[in-house]
Amino acid sequence: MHRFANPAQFLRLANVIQPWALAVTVALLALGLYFALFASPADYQQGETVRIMYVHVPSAWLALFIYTSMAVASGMALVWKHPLADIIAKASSPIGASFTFVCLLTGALWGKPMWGTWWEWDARLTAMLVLFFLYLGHMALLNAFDDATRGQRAAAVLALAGFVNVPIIKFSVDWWNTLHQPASVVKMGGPAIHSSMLLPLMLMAVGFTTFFVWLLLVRVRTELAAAKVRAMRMAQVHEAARPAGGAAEQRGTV
Amino acid sequence: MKQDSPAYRFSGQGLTCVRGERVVFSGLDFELAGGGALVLLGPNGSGKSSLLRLMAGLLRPAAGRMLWNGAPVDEDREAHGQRIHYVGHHDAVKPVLTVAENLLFWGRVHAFDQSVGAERAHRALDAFGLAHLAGMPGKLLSAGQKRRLNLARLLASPGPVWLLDEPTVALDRHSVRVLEALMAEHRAGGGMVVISTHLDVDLPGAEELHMDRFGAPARWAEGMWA
Amino acid sequence: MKQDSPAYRFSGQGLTCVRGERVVFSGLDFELAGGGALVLLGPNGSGKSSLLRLMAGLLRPAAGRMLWNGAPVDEDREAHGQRIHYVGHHDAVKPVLTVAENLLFWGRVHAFDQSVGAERAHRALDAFGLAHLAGMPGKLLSAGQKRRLNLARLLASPGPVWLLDEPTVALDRHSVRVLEALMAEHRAGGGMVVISTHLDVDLPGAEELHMDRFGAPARWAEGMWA
Amino acid sequence: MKSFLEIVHRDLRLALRQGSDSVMVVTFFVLTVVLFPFGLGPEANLLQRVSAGVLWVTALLASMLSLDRLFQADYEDGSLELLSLAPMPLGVVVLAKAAAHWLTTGLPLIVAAPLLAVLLHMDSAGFGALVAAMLLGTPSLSLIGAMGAALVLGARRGGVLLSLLILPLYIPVLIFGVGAVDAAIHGFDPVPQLMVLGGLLLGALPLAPWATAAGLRQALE
Amino acid sequence: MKSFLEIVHRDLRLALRQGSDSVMVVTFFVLTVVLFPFGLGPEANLLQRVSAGVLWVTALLASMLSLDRLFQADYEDGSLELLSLAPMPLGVVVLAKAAAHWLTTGLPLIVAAPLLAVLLHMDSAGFGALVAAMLLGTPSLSLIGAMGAALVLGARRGGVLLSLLILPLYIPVLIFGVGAVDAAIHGFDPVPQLMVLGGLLLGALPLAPWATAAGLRQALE
Amino acid sequence: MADFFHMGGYAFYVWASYAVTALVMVGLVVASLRGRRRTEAQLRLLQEAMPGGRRRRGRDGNEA
Ligand code: HEM
Ligand SMILES: Nc1ncnc2c1ncn2[C@@H]1O[C@H](COP(=O)(O)OP(=O)(O)OP(=O)(O)O)[C@@H](O)[C@H]1O
Ligand SMILES: Nc1ncnc2c1ncn2[C@@H]1O[C@H](COP(=O)(O)OP(=O)(O)OP(=O)(O)O)[C@@H](O)[C@H]1O
Ligand SMILES: [Mg+2]
Ligand SMILES: [Mg+2]
Repeated sequence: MHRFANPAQFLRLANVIQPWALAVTVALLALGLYFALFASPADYQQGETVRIMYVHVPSAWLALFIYTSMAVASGMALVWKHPLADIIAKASSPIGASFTFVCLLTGALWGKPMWGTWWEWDARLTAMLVLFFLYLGHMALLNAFDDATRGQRAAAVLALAGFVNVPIIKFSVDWWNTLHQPASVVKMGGPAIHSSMLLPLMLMAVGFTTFFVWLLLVRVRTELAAAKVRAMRMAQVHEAARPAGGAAEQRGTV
Repeated sequence: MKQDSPAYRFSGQGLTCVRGERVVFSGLDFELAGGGALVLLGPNGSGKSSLLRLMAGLLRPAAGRMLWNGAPVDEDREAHGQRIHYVGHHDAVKPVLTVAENLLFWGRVHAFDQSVGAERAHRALDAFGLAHLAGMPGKLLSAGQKRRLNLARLLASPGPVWLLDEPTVALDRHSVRVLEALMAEHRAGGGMVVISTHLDVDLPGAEELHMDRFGAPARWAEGMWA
Repeated sequence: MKQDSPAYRFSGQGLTCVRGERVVFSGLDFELAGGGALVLLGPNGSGKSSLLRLMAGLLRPAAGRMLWNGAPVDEDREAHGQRIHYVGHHDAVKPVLTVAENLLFWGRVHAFDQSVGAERAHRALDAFGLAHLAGMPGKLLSAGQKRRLNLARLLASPGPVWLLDEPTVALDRHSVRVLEALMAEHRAGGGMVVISTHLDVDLPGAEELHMDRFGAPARWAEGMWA
Repeated sequence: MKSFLEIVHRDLRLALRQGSDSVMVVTFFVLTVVLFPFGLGPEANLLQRVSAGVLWVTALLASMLSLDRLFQADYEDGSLELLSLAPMPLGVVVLAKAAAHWLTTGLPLIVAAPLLAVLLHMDSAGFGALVAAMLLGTPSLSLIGAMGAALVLGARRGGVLLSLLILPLYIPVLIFGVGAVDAAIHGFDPVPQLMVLGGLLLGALPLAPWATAAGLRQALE
Repeated sequence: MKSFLEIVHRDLRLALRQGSDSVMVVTFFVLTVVLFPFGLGPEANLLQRVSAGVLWVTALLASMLSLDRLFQADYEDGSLELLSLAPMPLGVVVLAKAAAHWLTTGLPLIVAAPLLAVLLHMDSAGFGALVAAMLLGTPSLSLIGAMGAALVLGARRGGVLLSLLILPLYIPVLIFGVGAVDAAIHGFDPVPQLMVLGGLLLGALPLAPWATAAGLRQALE
Repeated sequence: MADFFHMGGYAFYVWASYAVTALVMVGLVVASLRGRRRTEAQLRLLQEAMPGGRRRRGRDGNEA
């Protein structure tokens, strides 16, 4: 369990993964964009607007995926007090919030031509908005304390409690009857979508995910360095706590 | 103040405390028997308060264990809660409750299976010279009076282990003397006392624990990943 | 630390203090001249803090008056505010501001018509051994360091009257000695010091005021109607 | 159990002595509800349609207003430390404090709600469902809120942060609370919605104190 | 004046360093507005009619929530004592703190309001009046709220129910704020309502700091 | 080509979606890289100030 607890070991692993993740991301996104914008047909119902799907759906999936992995990391952080898990959760939430935001905005941009409205208080849309708030709450809670570990613990509890929202988003289209599209890719009995659209969608989705991996590694590295900065500052203060009079003076205090 | 069973033993082995992201102390052992006393000494930030909180069960040790009569303390936190009296930096005095109400509440919560009579609480107030203030609301107390009210909890309900974090702050000289006498009486009855202080407190036969010996000032980065 | 006019006189006559329907002290007189010092002594609740707050202008006397060079103090509260430096139980250190920012803010607010240079603030920090922590956020300071930062205000902007309520709490011995030296220097420059304490603080030639002489301990119910 | 009652008793006494909290909550509730007719215009028809929603949303906000000080005072003056050391599970302490909170804020709201419903021209068929739904729903609000209050303990902007955290979690109570009242008004059976509210309460009753206790332990470390 | 700016500057710096204060208030604002569609149902028509009222009630709540601790931190760490001893009128200190508060929370609310108006399907004719009314109204809210915050601090020392007197003071701001927006939506001239809001602000500007200062003195006794 | 940019009349919606996505992704990258640069600069400063800090640096494998 604690094999990667040592940052040196983790960083060695990260050093291997990071360049690959970046290369794969660039390749997949380039290929995906080509298919999404040039080499795929317009939908017979939705016309050219269907191209919004290639950014809307991957960001929606990624937002859900990131929250799920954040909840898992938080659970590990709470149970095993694993510092790396805390750091991963902390590094994830801004990325998750960003992609939730992208999903909301592209959804709105799609909704105007398709449904004739930017926004509707539909179950999935609202649940997605709640997810956005959960991300924001997570970030706010992390930064709301003078003591970094205190914020991490509180945020971990929140991440776990908020996880109920993820299945609600996923299944809201089935549980309530809504404006929003039901699942057409990830569902029982295989995808109900033409392969000419499925290909760019999958390219983009995988590309987004590797992008997330790469960015996460960058941010985890930053957090590791920041933890060390905090520790060194603390040590500095601690050192300075001994007065100029010297150690002998201190012991005399008794 | 007589303790029914004077054969208590309270000990800790290889205790490590991590706060924030820093190792405050590590490899600390202590051993206390009924009638014993331990004085925690050391400069600011050396971990005296942290050790007391560890003993109380407010903090968990990152490593090591604490035993009560040989049995691990964290197996039964409630029993441990009933054994100890913790006096920290804050006085836990509610401004709108009277002095007597404040004390009675803590007495009842702490000794929930025994009835803490108003009479016992009154004697506790008397010992600290607060009896004439019994009907006064907490918000009107001075710093030293609040501290004395907080200390009166020690007498309002029984508990063999007293954990006192700088209890003499804000006390006048007379009250310090009263506290010393009460600690002596408590120990004579088989209780034990752990106390942190920067001042001279008279505790005959007490063991001293110099916290700075267990410090780990240079181990900042690794501490987190220990 | 030189005061421009050493001929200050600060006095109180027949001061009575009522707090929470109770007379804390009454008929208290004091008289301080430039270079003088007053040590407030007395048991808990005898009114040391109350007298200091009265002198600062945070409390109003129920009876009696305070004079500055013969003129009533409450005629011009702002001028009085600029003359005094009050150090109470709380340290007024903002956790997110750096040590230097904390000090500079108070210096500027206190001496609003004079420019308090960063240099003067730096010297104040230096006097209390905090200069190398100038860029550190307040939240990382230990209790003793916070207290020293609070005391550094005394030097960051001029003010002839220092009102210090138990300033040695949380200070280690070295810092107490630094404070003693600074008080001596301040008095040599014509300033005055009023200090409350339960401990021994070295203040040569200081007058002692035993607060319990003015107390009215039994009169807390009737006090209000006196 | 004796300790539980002791804590409830103390908290009630504190609330009564320092006044304000429950009075403020009810005042806020009344004020906001009274205000709505100003915003909507006095048409009885329109008011009637929004009445259930307005009452519930306002009740939600009102109970949230008083939450951020739930543990704060005890935390700051050191009482919480001592309570966590008391010889009883911390979950019981939490439950006692949540119960006291509900008694001082939830209960007055329930008493006030039917009166305000009249002001909003709510169909009297909905009154029973309203009271029943609030009886089942407001304890959940107190319990969930306690969890949020424990999480933000010691945070710098507790009040706002707290609302950010718990409002998303309040949404189910809101939906089914409004649903029950609307069902009753339109002549349907409100029992299914009430059952869901009861289920939420039954779920919150063990889970929230547990999570709250965990949050408090972290705060005291 | 120099001290005034010094305090505003410090408070802004504190707000910025402690991170996302304004973000949090805005999030709360958005979140509460989001609650209403849940309570009322998603019909655009209905939402549109309540939008002005909902926005104002929520803005009031957001400012109230963030204000109630306006002096708390300074009171607890002893800064308030020192500020009250500073060589300047306490009213100026109050004004400076209220100004800093408004800059960090009131202003972001005004920026967010039109966006939320879109969410609630408000008629775009009302947008101008909404922003104007909030520009005039939110400073009054900050000033009145500061008074309440001071009284709450002082209440620990006695006059508890005083804080209750504050709530009704918000009502005029709300009524005229909603009135201005509704007038604009229905094609009337919102200027008279805006004038009243301006008048309220002019009245609050000298009176509230004075009363607040008195409350703070009481708290510090 | 013009057809392509026209997107069957939905140019604004389609291109705005892609623009938003690109903007957010680039923003994330920039913010993350800048954060890393800043923190590592701080760390270097502190390590230079603290004797013994440098020795440890290599072992933690911080530079990458
Ligand atoms: C702000 C508005 C919107 C939001 C918040 C939103 C949110 C989401 C979410 C969270 C998913 C992923 C669901 C899952 O993984 O099961 C999704 C998928 C999808 N959305 Fe949206 N959406 C919005 C608007 C739209 C619009 C206007 C359309 C098209 C008319 C649309 C079409 C789709 C499609 C086709 C999928 C893929 C479904 C699947 O294959 O599983 N969305 N959306
Ligand atoms: N709540 C906390 N969170 C994180 N770290 C803390 C916390 N409280 C104290 N520390 C750190 O733990 C270390 C030990 O602190 P502790 O309070 O135990 O010292 P102490 O010996 O009691 O000092 P003092 O004489 O000042 O009371 C300090 O370096 C401090 O920085
Ligand atoms: N805020 C207050 N409101 C009302 N009465 C108070 C208040 N604070 C203190 N008192 C009362 O005033 C009296 C004097 O208190 P004061 O704090 O001045 O004493 P002190 O001499 O400083 O004591 P200590 O040594 O404990 O600090 C006390 O008896 C107390 O009951
Ligand atoms: Mg300590
Ligand atoms: Mg005192």
